[in-house]
This record gives sequence, C-alpha cells and structure tokens, in this order.
Amino acid sequence: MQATETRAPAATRELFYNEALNDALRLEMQRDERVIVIGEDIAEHGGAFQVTAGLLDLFGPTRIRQTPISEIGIVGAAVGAALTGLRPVVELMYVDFAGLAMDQIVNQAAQNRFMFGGQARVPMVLRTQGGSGRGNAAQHSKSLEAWFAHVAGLKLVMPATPADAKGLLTSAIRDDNPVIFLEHKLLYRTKGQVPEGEHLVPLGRADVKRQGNDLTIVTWSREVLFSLEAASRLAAEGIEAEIVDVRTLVPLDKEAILGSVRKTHRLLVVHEAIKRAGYGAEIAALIAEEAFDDLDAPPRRLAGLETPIPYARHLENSVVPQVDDIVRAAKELVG
Amino acid sequence: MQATETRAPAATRELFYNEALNDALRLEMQRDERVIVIGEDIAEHGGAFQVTAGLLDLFGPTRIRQTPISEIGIVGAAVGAALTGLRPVVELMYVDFAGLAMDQIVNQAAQNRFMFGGQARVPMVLRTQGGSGRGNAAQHSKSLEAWFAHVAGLKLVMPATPADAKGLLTSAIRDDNPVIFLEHKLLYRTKGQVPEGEHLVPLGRADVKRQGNDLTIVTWSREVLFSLEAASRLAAEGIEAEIVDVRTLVPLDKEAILGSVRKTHRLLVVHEAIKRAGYGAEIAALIAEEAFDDLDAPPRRLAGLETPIPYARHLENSVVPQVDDIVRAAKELVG
Amino acid sequence: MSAPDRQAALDLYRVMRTIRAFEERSSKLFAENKIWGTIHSYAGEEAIAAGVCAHLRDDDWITSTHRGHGHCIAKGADLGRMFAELLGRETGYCRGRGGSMHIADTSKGNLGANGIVGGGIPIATGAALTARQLGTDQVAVSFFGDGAVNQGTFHESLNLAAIWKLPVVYVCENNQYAESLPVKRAFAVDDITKRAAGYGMPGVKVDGRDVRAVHAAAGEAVARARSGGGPTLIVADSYRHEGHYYGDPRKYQTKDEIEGWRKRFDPLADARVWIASDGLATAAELDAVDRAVAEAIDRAVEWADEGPIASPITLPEDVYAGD
Amino acid sequence: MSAPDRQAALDLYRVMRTIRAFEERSSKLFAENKIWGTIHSYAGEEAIAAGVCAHLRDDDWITSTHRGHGHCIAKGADLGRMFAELLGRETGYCRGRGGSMHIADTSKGNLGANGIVGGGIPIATGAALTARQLGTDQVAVSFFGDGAVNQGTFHESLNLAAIWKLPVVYVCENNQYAESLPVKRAFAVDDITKRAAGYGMPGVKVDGRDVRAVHAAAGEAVARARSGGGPTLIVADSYRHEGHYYGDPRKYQTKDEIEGWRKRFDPLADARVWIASDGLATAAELDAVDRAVAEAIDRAVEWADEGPIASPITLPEDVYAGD
Ligand SMILES: Cc1ncc(C[n+]2csc(CCOP(=O)(O)OP(=O)(O)O)c2C)c(N)n1
Ligand SMILES: Cc1ncc(C[n+]2csc(CCOP(=O)(O)OP(=O)(O)O)c2C)c(N)n1
Ligand SMILES: [Mg+2]
Ligand SMILES: [Mg+2]
Repeated sequence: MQATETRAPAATRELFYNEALNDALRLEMQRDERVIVIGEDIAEHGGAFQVTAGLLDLFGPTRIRQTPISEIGIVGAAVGAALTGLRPVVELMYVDFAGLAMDQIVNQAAQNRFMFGGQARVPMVLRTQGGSGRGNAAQHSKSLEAWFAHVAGLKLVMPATPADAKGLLTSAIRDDNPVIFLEHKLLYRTKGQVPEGEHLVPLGRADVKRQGNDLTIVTWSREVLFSLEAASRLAAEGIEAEIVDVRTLVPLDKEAILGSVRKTHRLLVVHEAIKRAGYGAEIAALIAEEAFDDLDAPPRRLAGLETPIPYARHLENSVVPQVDDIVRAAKELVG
Repeated sequence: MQATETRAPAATRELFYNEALNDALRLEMQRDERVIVIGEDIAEHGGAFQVTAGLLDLFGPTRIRQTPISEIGIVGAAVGAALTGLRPVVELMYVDFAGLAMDQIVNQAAQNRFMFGGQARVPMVLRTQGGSGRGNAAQHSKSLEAWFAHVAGLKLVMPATPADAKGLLTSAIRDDNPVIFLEHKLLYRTKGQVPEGEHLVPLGRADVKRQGNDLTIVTWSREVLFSLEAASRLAAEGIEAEIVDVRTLVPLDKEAILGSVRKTHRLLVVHEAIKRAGYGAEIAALIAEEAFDDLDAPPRRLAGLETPIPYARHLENSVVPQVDDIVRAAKELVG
Repeated sequence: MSAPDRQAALDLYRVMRTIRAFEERSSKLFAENKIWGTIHSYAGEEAIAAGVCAHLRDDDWITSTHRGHGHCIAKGADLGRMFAELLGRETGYCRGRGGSMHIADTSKGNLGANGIVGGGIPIATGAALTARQLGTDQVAVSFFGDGAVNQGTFHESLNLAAIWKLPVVYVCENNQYAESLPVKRAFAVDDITKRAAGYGMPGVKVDGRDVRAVHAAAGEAVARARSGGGPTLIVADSYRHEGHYYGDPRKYQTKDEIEGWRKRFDPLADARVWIASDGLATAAELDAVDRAVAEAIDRAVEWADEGPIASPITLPEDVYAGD
Repeated sequence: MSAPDRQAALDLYRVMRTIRAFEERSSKLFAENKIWGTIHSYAGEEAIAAGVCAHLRDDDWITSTHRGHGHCIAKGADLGRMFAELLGRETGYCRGRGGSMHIADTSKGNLGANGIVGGGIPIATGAALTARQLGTDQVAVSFFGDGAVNQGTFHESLNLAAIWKLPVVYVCENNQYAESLPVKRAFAVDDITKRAAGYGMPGVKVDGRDVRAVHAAAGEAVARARSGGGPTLIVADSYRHEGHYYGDPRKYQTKDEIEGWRKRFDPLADARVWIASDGLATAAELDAVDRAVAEAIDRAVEWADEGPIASPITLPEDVYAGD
C-alpha cells in the first residue's frame, strides 16, 4: 500500500521535531492496533530523545514494549512480528548500534519477501537517529545511510523538518516494506509548523526547500538546515541556490534532482556522512551519468572527513560540513 | 608498517587462488608466531573453501583456532587479541555474515586507535568471501565492499588473481591496521602463476591488467576476469579497453585511475554489487569531480541489479554483470 | 501426554518416511546436477520434525534452518512445490528465488528455512509476540541446531521470551556436529538444557531418535505455550546420517562412527519396531505406507519437472511489496 | 583469600575515595559546561573497581564501560590526563578524540571505556587469548553492567572463554538498572550467576557494597585465571547513586528509593566503619586520605586546564597506524 499525498490540511501547529514524530506514532497507534513500538527506554523514560513520551500511558506496556539491551533480538522479533500480522515500529537508540542488528535487518527483513518468492510482507519501521554535534564521540555520532541504501529490499527515509518527520513516519508505518527511518539527534529540538491530524508525505518524493537558478544543492537531514542558512548568505552575495531535500533516499526522486540540475547546470551534494562511498557518490554519479551535458561544472560533493567522529566540540565540528563550508563550496562551484 | 614492492622474484609456480592464499598464510605464520588464524571449520575441514587446508597439521589447534558459530564473539576476540600483541587473521565464512559482527568491526576494530588518541594498534585481517555464481542464494552471495569502504579506519582489499591474492594477503597481515580482505567464491579455483617464497603486493596500488586507448574499465575481484574476457572480444572489433584492477579499494590508487582516464577519456566502472550506493558510485563521482574535462562521455557504471541474489542459476546470472553485458556497455560508451 | 494411537502412529511414520524419501530423492537429483547450490540432508533427524509438528495447527508458526526440508514437510508443505523450488521453477514455493535454504510456506505457517545459523530464533520469538499481542492461542516453534545455541540470537531471544512469557517452543536439534565441529568442542557443558535455567524457562532433554519421546516432550511444551505458560527449550539428541552438505568429504568423522551411528540411530527403523510390537500396525501396513510415499515422491518430481523455468523478468516484483 | 591488611585497606579506601571525588568534580565541571557530551557517574559502585583491580598488575588488562571512570582510576590512570580528556585537551588520554566514553590507558592495560553495551566483553576475551597464546600469566578482566548480560556478546564470549579455559574474569556490576529498565524486568531469573552454569564456569554472587567481599571473590577468580583454572563470572550487587547520566530526570525511580539506597548503600561509609572497627586505621587517618585525595583532584584539574586545546589538524594521524 503506497501512501498518497493528502490535500492541504486544515490547521497546523508549531511542534518540535520529536513532538511531530510522537504525534505520528500516537495517531497511527490509535488508527491501527497492529502498530506497536518496541525498543529500549521507550516506556517511563519516553525514549532517549523523548519521541515516545506519554505513549506508555496511552497504550500500555504491551504496545509500548520496553526491552532489555538486545538489539538483534529486538529487531529479529520485530521481523517475526511483521511477518505474522503486526506492524512494529522499532526504536534503535543510536544508528551506531545497527552493527549489532544488521543481520536481521539485511538478511531477514530486507530479503524475506524476495527469498520467499513474494509470499511474505515485512511491514516494519526501524526508527533510529544518527549524526554528530553533541559530543557523543565515535560510537554515537555516525551517519550510516549509505549502508542501508546499498541493500535491496529496504526503503530509507531521512526527514529534515517536523512536518516531513510526521508525514513521512506516517507513510513509513503504512508501508508494507521494511523502512529505515533515520532521524538526527540535533533536529529533535528544532521547531516547525506541522499539519494537525492525519498527515501523509509519500515516500519517494523530494522537496525543493528553496528555489534558485545558480546551483542545485542536493542534501538531506540536518544538512538541509545548514544548506538553507548557507543559501541565504549566498543570496546576499547574489548567488541563488536551489535546495533539493531528497527526504527519502530509497526510493530516490531522481526526476526532481535531474529537473533542478537541468535548470541550474551545477550540482553540489552535501551530507554529514564521510565522503568515501557515501550516498552523495550515488547522486553525483547518477547525475554525471544522466545529465552530463547539462552540467557546466563537475558535480561536487561536500561531506564528512574520513575520520571517526571525535569528542571535543571544536574537533567534532571540524569533520562535518558546516554552513561556512557550504557557502565556500557553492562559491567555488559557481565562481 | 607499510608493505613495499619486492623485486621480481626468482621463481613462480602455477597455483589456484585458494592455494596462493594458503601459501601466504603458511609463510606468515612461519615468519611470525604472533600470527594466528581463527574461525569456523578451519581445522580438520580446512575451511569452507580450503584456504586453511593443512595448516592444522603444521601449526596445531592453538594457532589454527576453530571456533563455535559465534561471529561477533570471534571478531571481538580478534580485536582484543590484536590490541594486546597478536596478529589474528579471522576467517568469516561468508561476507553475508558480517551483519552479525559489524559492531566489533566498525565500532571497535576500526575506531579503537582513533578513539584512544593513537594509543592503540589493531593489526588484524578479516578474511572473508562474497559474490554470486554458486546458487547459494541471497544470504550467501552478497558483495558488501561498499559497507566497509564507508568506514574510516578500515583498509579494504579485493584480489582478482592468485598472485595478487598471495601478495596482498601478506601485506595485509603485516599491516598494523584492521584490513578487510574480500575473496570471491568463484575465484578460488582459478589458476595463475604465483611467485614462490615471500611475495608482497603493497596496499594502495592498482594494477593495469590490460593496456588500451579507447576506454578505461575500472573493476575488481571476479569482474576483472570478466572484463579481460570482454576486452579480448572488444579487441576483435577494434576496441581497445584498458583494464584497471584497483585491487585495494581503501586506500584507493586514485592516480592510476585518473591517469588511465586522461588517456582514454572514457570510464566504465564494473562491479558485482548492486549499483545503488555501490563502490562504483565513489569511483564515478571521483572521476567526474576530478577529471570532468578529460571525459568525452558520461562516466558509466555497470553493476548488479537492485535485487537480492536469487537461487536458480539463470536468475542468478541475470542480476550480475556478465561478459556480454560488459561488451555491450563498452560499445555503447565508445560508439 | 497420551501415547500416539494407531492413526497418530501411522501419521508420524508416514511423515518420517516422506522426509527420508524426499532427502534420498533430493540427493539423487543433486547428483544428476538438476539441483543447483547446496542441500543439507535431514536424514536421521526425522523424528524431531515429525514429533514436534504433530502438535501444531496450520495457523501455528515455525522457523526452520538450512537443514529445513524435514520441518517443511512435517508442517504440511506440498512436495511438488518443494521439488519445483529445488529445480528452480516458477511453480516452486519461492519461484526459484530461494532454493533449498529459503523454502517457506506461509500458508502453513512455515516462516522459512534460513541460511543464517540462529537467524530464525528471533523471528519465531516475534511470531509468538504477535500471538500474545493479538490474544490468539497460536504457538511458534523455532527449530535450530546445536551450533546455533552459541549464537547471540539464541541468547537474546530466549531471554525476551522468558521475561514476556511468550508462546514459543525452542527445539534444538543436537546432531552432534556443527559442520565439522563436534558438539563437545563447542560447549564446556555436557548438557545443553543447562542453558535454559539461566533464562528461567524449563529445559527438556529428549532422545531425538525416539519419535514417541519427542512427541511427548513437544506435546507438553506446546500445551504449556498455548495455555499461556511460556516458553520451553527442548534439546533433542540426534545424528545426521549424511555429511553436513551433499558432497561433504567428512574428514572430521571416521567410517566406523558414521556406520555405527547410522545403524544405531535410525528413527524409522525404531518406529517400525515400536509400531509393530505395540500392535498399532503390521509390517505389511507400514510397507504399504512406504510404497505410497515412494509414489507420492515420484508424482511430485514429475509435476515439478513439468513446471516452467522461473523468469528473470519478474524478479523485481518480489523485492518490494505493493509497488 | 587473606583479608586486607592495614596498607591494603588504606589503598582500597584511597582508590574508592578518589573515584568518588573524581565523579563529584566531573559533575561539577559538567554543570559548568566545561565537559561536552555526556558522563555516567560511578558513585556508589566504587568498591567493585577497587576490590577487583587490587589484584591486577600493570600488565594485566581490563575492558571497561560507558561508566568507566572508576575502572580507569582503579587500574592506575593519571587523574590529570583523565580530566584533560574530559576537557578536550591535547594532553588528555585520547587527545580529545574519545571523551568520557572512550578513555583508555594502554600503558596500564586499560583497553578502554566503551560506548557499546557489552562491547568490551569479547575484547577482554581476546586479550586473555593473547596471554594464553603467548604463554604469559597475564589476566584479563571485563567489567560490564547488568544490562550487558542480555547482549549476544556476553553469551558468545563466555562460551569461548569456557571451552578454551581462558584467563579472564567477567565482572557484572548489577546496579539494579539498565538506564530506566529495572533488572527484575530484564531477567526472568532472580540470580544472574545462574547463567554461568550454562557455560560451564563458576558463578559468584557478591555484595558489591562491601569492598572486602569483592576483594575476596576477585582474588580467588584472578588467582584461578592466572594459574590456568579458566574463567569466572562474578556478579556484584550494587546501586548507582546518581542518574544513568548527568541530567537524568530519573522518572523511573522514586525519591524514597533513591535516598534509601544512597544511605543504605555507600561503600565508602561502610569501608570507614570496617577499617576503624578492625583497628586497621583511625578515622583521623581516613580523613587525612580524604584531604590528600581532594588535593590530588584539585591539582589534576588545574594541570588539565593548562593543557592545550586538541588540534583538528592532527586528527588524520590517528585514523590509521604507521602511515
Ligand atoms: C551465522 C552463520 N555462521 C556460519 C554459517 C555457516 N554454516 C552453515 S550450517 C553451519 C553449521 C550449523 O550447525 P548446527 O546449528 O548444529 O546445524 P546442523 O547443520 O548440524 O543441522 C554453519 C557453520 C551460517 N550459515 N551462518
Ligand atoms: C549496544 C548498546 N545498546 C544501547 C546502548 C544505550 N545505553 C547506554 S548505557 C545503557 C544501559 C546500560 O546498562 P548496564 O549495562 O546495566 O550498565 P549501567 O549503565 O547500569 O552501569 C544503554 C541502554 C548502548 N550504549 N549500546
Ligand atoms: Mg548440528
Ligand atoms: Mg546497570
């Protein structure tokens, strides 16, 4: 069942990103009793980032199932539950812990349907968060979207705004496939207007967050906010950047990116993950392959340095793209 | 300690790929008692692909340490052993099982040195094999090099020939960093001349396996053999392909690839892993970024289809690049 | 648990014979290069799948292993579609995508063979969670080998099932080896059921050669699960007659060991003795079962062989649902 | 195991006091926004690190946890370099790359705090393998919490250590919670040592508040490991005085519980009573230790504060060795 765009909703309300996610979970759990949440610290504590706050009181300990620290057991149980009629939403506290559960994610969840010749559906969402900026160091700050994007059978979502977070999580929960839903630890306390009630943003559709003619910046998650900030600084210098927030990396809205590049003739891909074999390479390669003659300059990637994320604040910021870096890269590209 | 090229060795001998690996293990274990092999079925059985055949008799059960089926326990034990003075070589039976051990590979082995501010070294090799072609289906046929390439702190090797297999494994064992050494299940019974005695091929140097002026094919592992076969068929039609076998994906020999592309002005990257977010994207993006004006055509990727690997032989072959596919892609690129 | 009556005994025998015959035919087809990849014979372990699945309904779930033909048959799969899968046909259970290591029959609650040792254990646990959550009385059974017991998935799953009192039965098929590793070198304890106590669930050791013993132990465990009594770990001692996989040189075993065990340890021979001596059925009646099974296997292979080759064109259909 | 004499008692007390003072100062620095990221206080659990590490040599190894300051201090780390790390200085143990969750001191055999629950368990097991392989009499100790016991790494590692008789001691610090999850909801058994039997190793339960009890149990386990007797699982009951991390609202605990335990469960207070009543040292002498420790902490923070800020330029140096 593929989610479809809902008509402009009546009212909106300003919410934090984590409140918007909480809203989506609450509404979907009220709508469908097969939806359960399973993970660590999600009950009384409300989740490490308060995304499940209050849900225990509403839905009780069986639908807000707090677990011991057993990542592969939890994810595997969700796979089994999804195969047999539930629609589990797993909260994996940090994407850095995916390495413990990757087998169930990739060899089971992503492949069961295919291996069984279409006999099965695995309607589950793996919610987790990544990214740096909080001094949590190398085991709590990774951006691993490229791993999931390289797996056939998974869908991959990375919302940048509260409204997208709510609309995309709703669509992810209603999707009949395993969806990896990557949040960013520094987005939880960002605010935005969010449609009240049911709000669906379809998977596979990018969003042009800013129009511009001079270059296309393709980005996602927290770097969308950095890119928008950079864009207004660039505008002050007469450079109009178009910001394409891909929102879902798989399926990818190729047409939206191609369309923008055909207009601006310049591509800058920005992400926080390390550059080598990052998802930015996929986008740069795709555009080089399919829009080569539309490009007036080499497709450019701005991404994390090839080091683990260090602890100290100034070290941490030095290894992932900041607003200044985006401004600089954009100028080089158009200049 | 970085391995350095050894002068042309006195004698060579024809060996199978798995015999060449066995030779390297034997010589390194004789040379350095800190080298041990740890893994499943490596003792009496000699390993699932006979790479450790005979080593039990030579070195005994403590240095050829056969384990229960405990991938994260084994890899983690190797990390601890490497941190404290051994130089373990882990045999992970299939790269598909890496999902069980990814946490120890990425959060521990790859990052310990960095997280500890340089206090530690993790001289270990994780030998495993991937690829399709044997009807082992989706949980035993993956190509996951892109995952490892995206991790800061790992080196990544994928030899295509028996001589490279021996020389690169020797260098990997002598390297003071965690090295992921990816073999291919259908290369084990391929033959080639292999230098006798100590043979080192340095990490980070590509090998031009065939000279040509019309296009550059960048590839690795089994697709090197397919590409060479395709090249001779192309030659019959007057198209001269240059085959660059990268051999080590990390560190990557960028100059060798750039040099070839500057000569041929056309790039085709070929690999077995699925195309989306595959390592081919990194190479195509890199060349598009750094040699844009040298390219007479869009950089082209030929890679696996975005499905898990199916079981039936004809289905299996239909999802990964075959010789015909390479010939066709090359013609389109030059034509 | 009441002992099997005549009908139950004949059913158990027929299932075991069907599994044995299926494995014999599969080996033959493999030797003839009609089967691709690899197959793992369940011969010698038939009593476990038969004795356990006799207590399961079509809406109960199982997770199986790389050595999964027996579980699949015992859970009621169609032989023709199984062979068709091994032969890579569109009519196979997995349309030729899965092969031996991934045969699943969700219509009968078989959540699939699994190529990952221990991979099915959390999945069965999750199926049990579904029953618990939806308030049904369905039960999940996870079959796995002695080798899987040293996987983290075993540990994490049994703990989850214990704290949540899930309706699941964990069936460890201890066939003495994990590939070439003898069980005594994989454990520092002689009795695997000792692990159960650490999770707070009952652990039951049973002679996996004796289908009556398996049937009795499984009956209790399944009843406990169904009635809300929580999980059980059953460890069934067994032996695989064949190598780990078809073609295994078996360097790690002696001829004497293999032959000795084969004779000593044949659940089918034992069942015949028991059934006859208890007067539940005559040798002639059992021979008739054998003939009927042999014919069913022949018909199944013929049907499978007539199935169309699976088409590459449709592969993308099965990657994502609902697209 | 002989009871600690005067010198040993004073040493144990000093180590515990140093840990407590270090944690108090760290909390203060965190409150002052001088420490970035997150810190986990070991206050209340001092007796475990002190009692265990008293038996270790500088060439013995430990693996630690996210709650690692105590283990690090007990293994002999320099307080100045520890604070310098928390402050993100070049002079810190990890040059500001690691922070609280990754402090390591390989010169003293501390293989590092670990941000992955259960992540250190296989690493300690591997260190023990090195000792075994090279024929030394070194010992490895792995500290981890009750929460880590339900990780697959615990399971796989303890089994490997048991079958290989490795010189390793597994020390589970059962402080009653894994973040917000009470131990009674994470286990269906009341006694975690029951798991040891399933691996075939001794399991010892000890009052983690009583440094003498910990010292005695650890002494036996370390001696067993050193003499080739194989691994041991020690479970030390304990309680963390502070929240899981600095700033934890502790919604999952009542004020009464926290206050009650804090009073009832203070290894330092207990140690003072024991040491004085056994006449090993006077209260005045213990006060003198407290003052000396306070001064050492002040000096360490001063030294750390003078250290240069870590430089981004040198980050690449530490990614790969020997390049
Ligand atoms: C995680 C994982 N590790 C290793 C393998 C390779 N492998 C396949 S079967 C097998 C042995 C399994 O032994 P056991 O669980 O006792 O089952 P049995 O084959 O004896 O029925 C191994 C090691 C695998 N498939 N999955
Ligand atoms: C694999 C993994 N899962 C989850 C977390 C998040 N986390 C950090 S500490 C912690 C609780 C650990 O509890 P315990 O092992 O009892 O140690 P304690 O904090 O009580 O000392 C959790 C869940 C983590 N760091 N690693
Ligand atoms: Mg077995
Ligand atoms: Mg705890």
